[in-house]
Amino acid sequence: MADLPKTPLLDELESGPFPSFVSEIKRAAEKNDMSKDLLGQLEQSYREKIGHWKHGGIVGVMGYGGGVIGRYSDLPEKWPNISHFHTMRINHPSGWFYTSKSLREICNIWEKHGSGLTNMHGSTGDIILLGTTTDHLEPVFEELGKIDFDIGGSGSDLRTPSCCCGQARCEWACYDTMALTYDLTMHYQDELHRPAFPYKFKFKMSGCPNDCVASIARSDMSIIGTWRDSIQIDQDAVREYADKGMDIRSDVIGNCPAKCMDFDGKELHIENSYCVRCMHCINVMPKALRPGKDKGATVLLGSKAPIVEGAMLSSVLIPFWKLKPPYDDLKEIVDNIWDVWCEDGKARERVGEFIQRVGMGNFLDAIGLEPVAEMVAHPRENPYVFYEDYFEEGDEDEEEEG
Amino acid sequence: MADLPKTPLLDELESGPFPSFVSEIKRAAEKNDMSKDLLGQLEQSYREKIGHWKHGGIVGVMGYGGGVIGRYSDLPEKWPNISHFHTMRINHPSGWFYTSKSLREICNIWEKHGSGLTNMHGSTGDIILLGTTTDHLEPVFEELGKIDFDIGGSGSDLRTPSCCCGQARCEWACYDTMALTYDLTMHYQDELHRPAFPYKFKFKMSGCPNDCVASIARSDMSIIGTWRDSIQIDQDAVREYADKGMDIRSDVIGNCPAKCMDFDGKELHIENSYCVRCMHCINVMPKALRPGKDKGATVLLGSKAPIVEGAMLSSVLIPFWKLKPPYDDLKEIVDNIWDVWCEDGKARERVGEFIQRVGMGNFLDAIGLEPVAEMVAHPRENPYVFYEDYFEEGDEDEEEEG
Amino acid sequence: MADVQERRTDYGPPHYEQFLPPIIKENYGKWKYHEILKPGVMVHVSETGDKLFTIRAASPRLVCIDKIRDYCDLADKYCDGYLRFTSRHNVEFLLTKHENIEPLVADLKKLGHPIGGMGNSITSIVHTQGWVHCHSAATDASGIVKAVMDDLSEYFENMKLPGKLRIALACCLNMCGAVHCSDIAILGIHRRPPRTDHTRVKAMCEIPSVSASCPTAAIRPATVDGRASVEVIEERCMFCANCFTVCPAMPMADPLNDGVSIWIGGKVSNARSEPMFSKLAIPFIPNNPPRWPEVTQAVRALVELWASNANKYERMGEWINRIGWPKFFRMSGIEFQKEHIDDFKHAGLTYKRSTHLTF
Amino acid sequence: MADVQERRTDYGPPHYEQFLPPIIKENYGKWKYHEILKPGVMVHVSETGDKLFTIRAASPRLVCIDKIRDYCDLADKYCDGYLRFTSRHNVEFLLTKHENIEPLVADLKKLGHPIGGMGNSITSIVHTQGWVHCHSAATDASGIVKAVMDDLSEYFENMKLPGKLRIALACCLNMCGAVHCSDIAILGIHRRPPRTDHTRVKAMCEIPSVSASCPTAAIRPATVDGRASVEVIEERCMFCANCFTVCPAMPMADPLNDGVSIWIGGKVSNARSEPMFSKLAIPFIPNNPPRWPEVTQAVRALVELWASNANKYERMGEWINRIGWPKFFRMSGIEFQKEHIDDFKHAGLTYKRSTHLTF
Ligand code: SRM
Ligand code: SRM
Ligand code: SRM
Ligand code: SRM
Ligand code: SF4
Ligand code: SF4
Ligand code: SF4
Ligand code: SF4
Ligand code: SF4
Ligand code: SF4
Ligand code: SF4
Ligand code: SF4
Repeated sequence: MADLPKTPLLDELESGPFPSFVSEIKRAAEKNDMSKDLLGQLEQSYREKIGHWKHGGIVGVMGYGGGVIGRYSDLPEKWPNISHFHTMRINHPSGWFYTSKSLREICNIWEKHGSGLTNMHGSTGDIILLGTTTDHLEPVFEELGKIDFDIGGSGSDLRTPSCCCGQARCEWACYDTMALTYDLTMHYQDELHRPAFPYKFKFKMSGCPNDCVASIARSDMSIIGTWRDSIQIDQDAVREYADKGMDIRSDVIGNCPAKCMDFDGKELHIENSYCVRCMHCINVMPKALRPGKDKGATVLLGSKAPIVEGAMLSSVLIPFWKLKPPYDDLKEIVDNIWDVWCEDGKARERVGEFIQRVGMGNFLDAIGLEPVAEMVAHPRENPYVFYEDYFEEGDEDEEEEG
Repeated sequence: MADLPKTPLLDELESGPFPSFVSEIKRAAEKNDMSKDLLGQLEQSYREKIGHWKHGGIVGVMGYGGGVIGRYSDLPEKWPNISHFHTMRINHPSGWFYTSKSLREICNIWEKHGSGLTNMHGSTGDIILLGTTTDHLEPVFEELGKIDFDIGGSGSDLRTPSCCCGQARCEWACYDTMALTYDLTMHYQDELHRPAFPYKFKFKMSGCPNDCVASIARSDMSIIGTWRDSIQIDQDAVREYADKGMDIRSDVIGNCPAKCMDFDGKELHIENSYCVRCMHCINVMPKALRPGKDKGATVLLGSKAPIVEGAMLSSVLIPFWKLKPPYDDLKEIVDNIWDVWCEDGKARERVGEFIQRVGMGNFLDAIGLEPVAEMVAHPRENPYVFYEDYFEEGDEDEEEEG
Repeated sequence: MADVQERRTDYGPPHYEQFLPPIIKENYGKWKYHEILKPGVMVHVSETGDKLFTIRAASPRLVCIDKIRDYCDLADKYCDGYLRFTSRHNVEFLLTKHENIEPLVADLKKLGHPIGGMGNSITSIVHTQGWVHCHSAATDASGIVKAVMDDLSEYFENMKLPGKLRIALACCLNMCGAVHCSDIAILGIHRRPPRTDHTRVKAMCEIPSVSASCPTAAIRPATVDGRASVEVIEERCMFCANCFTVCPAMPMADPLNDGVSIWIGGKVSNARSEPMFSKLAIPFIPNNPPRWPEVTQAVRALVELWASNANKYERMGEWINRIGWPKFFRMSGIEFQKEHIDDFKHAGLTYKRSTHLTF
Repeated sequence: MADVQERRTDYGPPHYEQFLPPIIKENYGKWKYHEILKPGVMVHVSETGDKLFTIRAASPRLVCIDKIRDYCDLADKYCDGYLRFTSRHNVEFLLTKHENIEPLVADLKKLGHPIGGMGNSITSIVHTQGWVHCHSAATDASGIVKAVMDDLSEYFENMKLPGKLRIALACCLNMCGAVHCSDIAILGIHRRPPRTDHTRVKAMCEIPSVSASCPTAAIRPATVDGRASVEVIEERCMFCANCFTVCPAMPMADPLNDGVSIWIGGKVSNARSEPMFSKLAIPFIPNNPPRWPEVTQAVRALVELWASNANKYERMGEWINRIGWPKFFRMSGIEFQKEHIDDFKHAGLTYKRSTHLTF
């Protein structure tokens, strides 16, 4: 292999305490020409302050409609080894747990067929295999199949669902995020692999309101654990925190958004019917407080990045469900939502935008769900109500019509 | 005069502890046929559950374009004395202060020329003389002129400005609301009497953030007193409140939205640079706390009822002005606003709707005011910024263009 | 034209100074503090030591001239002829002599005017014209106001509530008054689309402006029975009456379908929390004159619920913000319905975009 | 077709269970509490008494396969081969033996991977592709991230901050990641309207969809030099690049005008306050590779300002909400400009509609 290109600008990013992506690319470039040209083109981008990638074309794996992002250099003569430089999105295992064995197998495949560069992981959650050519796509897929790794989503399909580590490594998980993630992923394989929606759709599961996968901000359906009964209190442990110098009044109670706590120096009292399950008190006293025992999840809908109607956070659809396998209640509602959205959604309209356009009330009618007060931050402020029925003269029995 | 009509339904509204408008109408009806027919028609409305007024025509006083609301019964044969039943809006004196002498003079005029019924006052603030016929409008105006009362607004003009009693009877007034109200009313007589705006425009002045004329909710320009320096504290009086049983921590400090107060049992401390001038602490300890000494007002723009774009509260335009006579700074900005709004506002577009349509930034450019952070609750959340300038290639000196 | 020029116009209202009692002129801007001595009676104390007593009496607002003359008589008797009205249409008597307070209170009670509305009380209802004078009304104003205040008069006359509670009423969506920012708002509403009088549209209205007036584009030009007129797509109507405002031939009022809705949790003052809009609590109560018992009941239930649950100083909306709307609906027993969910322009911003929920 | 049917597809990811270390399988759902032992090292204690130690190491996310193999070696050496990645792309080693902690920490440091990102710290920056792989990028991702984290690494390695601080970066308005809800967000932006390549529009793009793609209606069909193409009304462009997404012949990238903007005060968790969007702090900083010194400086200044003024547990946005944005602008010295004022769809709701102001 030829020498690495000169990269005076990128080299400056090899110093400093944080691990350097430049060092990673160089290390790959030592044995891979794609990575070497990537290094060269990137240096050029740094010099010119502009990217050098062309708009992607559609490439993929047979039988799949997504999961590969086609990418082409706009300087193919100069950097021939990255004239094609496609990304493969590989569906990660729930919770991003691995064995060294499985990771090594992936590495071996990518050593053979790709640039040797990856993202561990993409921000949707996939294993990102960065940079290969069209002719390698099928072989990679074939070899991945042998170690049971399948392709993730792209385009207007379901994207790889992801979740926090949940009950595997967290005491606060109010439902089994990993099991649900795996179950939904398996159940919706077709939707994941064959784009048939108006636009992308993402699931993210967090075990509690701390929301460690940012599901409320970046998934069309956000499933966030919570509880219905009372926070479990170990009063001895509370006193221990106090004894060790925690200012329970100001640090704990003073930050309770529901203002529903009290501490008399001995006992911590929580008026649970006012508690909004924010997690703060539990977060700061993990040895003393725990979520209740009647656990489940809140299902929310609609978050997304700003393009084009403005960013959205997900909003409450189901205030509380127990969420037990086989999750039929959840799947039924998901199917209903997809049916309605596929029927009436516009192209490139995310489900959150769709709901805003048709109105939450109408959307609920369409998916067959009753409105509940938990769905809104507050009732309407404007008087423009579409009352649906009115009386006609002659309705002597005062039956409603419309 | 004939007997009063039978009003079994309305009669039920004469019992009970609160003063009865029915008794008022009856008392007027004893000597006035208009009021008698009004009583009859109103009873009919109560029976039929529907009003009996027609859409108003344009009637008025010579040389004035507003101030009279034309009103006609839709049952003129049945209630001939209210076939015409127009309302005259009379501009009240600032702060609604009167002498018995002046009120009696008004009553005498209305006894001669109208129904004998009034609203003291209308919700914009006018003296409402309820019900007369077209031929009486001029005589009323002539007689009112003799006692120096002039007509208020209606239609697309300036409406009668109104204010809280301010420095006349309130210790918290941070500027002279009554003087400003009078001054603006006199200065803008033409705008008040001759509709030339895209829609109505209202001024309301409150002496402090308690906003006792609801100006932030119902005036196109809301002028609300405030102060810039520190709240004046009388620590002895604070202790007196505490001694008398006030729980200063929970009642005062616990309700401070800025969380900027502290009480060690002896001294009350306020971190004034965080205080948002909400008035709460002053409201509950009027003997101990007072607004600061560097007083003035915040000027806000744009509140209105919901028709058609949804209700609005006024928003900050000038965070703080001293507001001293002759108020030239204020008048200059008012003139600029009206110029821009009259030029580019649509018909029936209130100034608040206009600002939202053209954008606050552009509006500020047009009226020649610099943007300041106090104008917004928070900066934008979406990335859709209209950056105005960009560099062109060849701008070797990197001058901005656009 | 000569006439017009000679005519005296634009002289404005009389200067307020001539209506101020001497004690106010002397202490203008010098007031130091005030104290509510008892319901409806307060004293303002000046830096000079002067004291001004104010007595506030309820007024029906719709008053006949003889009632105004009664007020004048009392003002003459006790206040050197000085009196004022408040921004909520109560009448206030301004006294300098402490010993005049009780006799004046007694005389006012004799006249049938309760004393109160100060401090943590319910003061008079800001309201509008209704069937007494407005062509737009979906309900009466004065009648409901009288019925509700009769029912709540104890709260006018005492100061036992957690904070101030402001009620307002408007007889149609134009919302004359501050209905949109009241602790409790009673709002007249239509629920039937306009019934077009096709024989009159052409003559009375400009068809293009009528179509343009409809915010939901429910109205389009149409020929009906050979006449140029408009047609209304009824499912699109949200009863704003904007069409009626520009076209009298499209009346909205309808005895079978008009009524009131109830809105809560608004406020105007900046005290503690920022001003807030009122939100829909009860979508519809039919008109039931003369005393609208369902309305008075609903209002009382809301007042009692708030009064017995709110913290000290907590206005209705502040209380609900603390406990959350779902809990409010559970506590009040009001059924949450589709109508409560906003579907206007900024609707998406009212959806619950967090997991802060109570159970 | 026969081929396709036989082909194995849609088998999904491997089941997670096979990747869970035995201690997790045994204590799944039984964890009782956790404790952060020191920066980057925590223990989870089970109801059974079992203890699981986690060591979190920084990762550049863009890693080559040999680096992954290094991780595997360490996992084999200390963790029976078990490891995981976090939702913010750090790598976590799962240990059962307390005595393995220090050697593993030492090995990781040797490898150049700082330990930390737990508790009240700054963890790794969620970021995107940038010039490394995306055609849309207005800036690079990995380069700024490296420069900023180099500068802030002390905060990764200790826990001295008032609360967690989450930084995210996206290289264009598509905002892959959670830039819109971060304490500090670095967002690549274009500031020059698309420059249409009229020779290619017709061939590469559907002209009607291009016009329709523009949210501000800045694009209309036009014939340019005899070719069917589109024209852009530049004053109407707000640089969303939606046109470029549907039409490659309308590139937005421009070395002279691309750069980053900085947004602050967002959060995702429901802890204490509800989730919030990030808001614009600094409208524009030009691209200055390789180390974007103006950006690292600006970010550090924001971190320090927050760290030295916020209350305990107060996230960036919570702190600013308490003190108010005007005070934040005064304290930070950032100049408030027209760009800060929202002018998109719900702009009116961001105006300050109260008198709650500081001076
Ligand atoms: C690879 C990845 C960024 C990364 O470096 O991690 C990515 C990369 C791209 N995203 Fe993304 N998005 C990625 C996660 C996200 C996320 C975060 C998430 O999923 O949690 C978001 C915000 C959440 C959301 O879905 O709204 C996101 C919002 C977008 C959008 C805006 C969508 C919207 O409705 O607002 C676009 C634009 C589009 O779809 O046309 C977009 C488009 C793109 C495209 C396909 C560019 C394009 O217009 O064709 C990028 C391909 C880059 C490349 O060359 O590989 N990407 N994108 C992430 C996917 C990796 C993975 O599969 O794990
Ligand atoms: C007389 C009047 C002003 C006028 O020029 O007419 C007035 C006078 C006073 N107001 Fe007011 N307010 C008056 C209407 C208002 C309004 C407007 C309205 O209701 O439409 C408001 C805003 C209401 C709202 O937020 O919806 C108002 C919000 C306040 C507040 C803030 C209360 C709160 O906690 O939100 C105070 C402070 C207090 O009472 O502690 C206040 C305090 C006061 C004080 C104590 C001021 C003073 O030192 O003199 C006066 C007597 C208080 C009382 O009645 O309890 N005044 N006050 C108005 C009497 C109306 C009536 O007849 O009942
Ligand atoms: C008389 C009065 C109600 C009352 O009983 O006190 C009133 C009565 C009418 N208002 Fe009003 N408004 C009255 C104060 C208000 C207020 C309150 C205020 O000024 O503080 C508002 C809300 C604040 C605002 O300006 O937005 C108000 C918002 C409206 C609107 C909605 C305007 C909007 O932009 O949303 C209309 C509809 C219109 O202008 O076409 C309206 C229209 C009307 C009309 C002229 C009906 C019409 O469509 O022609 C009413 C005539 C009734 C009649 O028969 O006399 N009235 N109107 C008030 C004026 C008395 C006075 O001069 O003192
Ligand atoms: C490992 C990880 C989940 C995963 O499955 O990958 C995780 C793990 C834990 N989180 Fe988290 N959080 C993780 C991402 C998040 C995210 C998502 C994000 O940043 O994109 C959030 C939302 C951030 C936001 O609001 O913007 C998040 C908000 C929290 C919070 C709430 C903090 C707050 O005050 O707002 C807690 C509670 C706490 O730390 O007191 C928490 C607490 C925890 C605990 C203590 C839970 C437990 O008992 O095990 C874990 C270790 C805490 C720590 O790192 O300080 N975790 N946590 C993620 C580690 C990311 C990393 O490498 O740094
Ligand atoms: S979201 Fe909750 S359950 Fe999941 S890892 Fe975070 S703190 Fe634990
Ligand atoms: S979880 Fe949050 S709302 Fe509930 S008691 Fe704890 S701090 Fe308060
Ligand atoms: S607004 Fe302020 S100054 Fe005016 S009367 Fe009310 S409390 Fe007094
Ligand atoms: S005026 Fe309001 S914000 Fe200021 S110190 Fe008093 S209670 Fe706090
Ligand atoms: S609220 Fe409506 S009906 Fe009532 S007075 Fe105003 S415009 Fe007329
Ligand atoms: S009432 Fe309003 S929504 Fe209904 S038709 Fe008329 S203008 Fe349109
Ligand atoms: S943020 Fe924009 S430029 Fe960066 S990866 Fe996503 S789509 Fe590409
Ligand atoms: S960048 Fe956005 S606003 Fe500008 S022309 Fe393209 S689509 Fe329109």
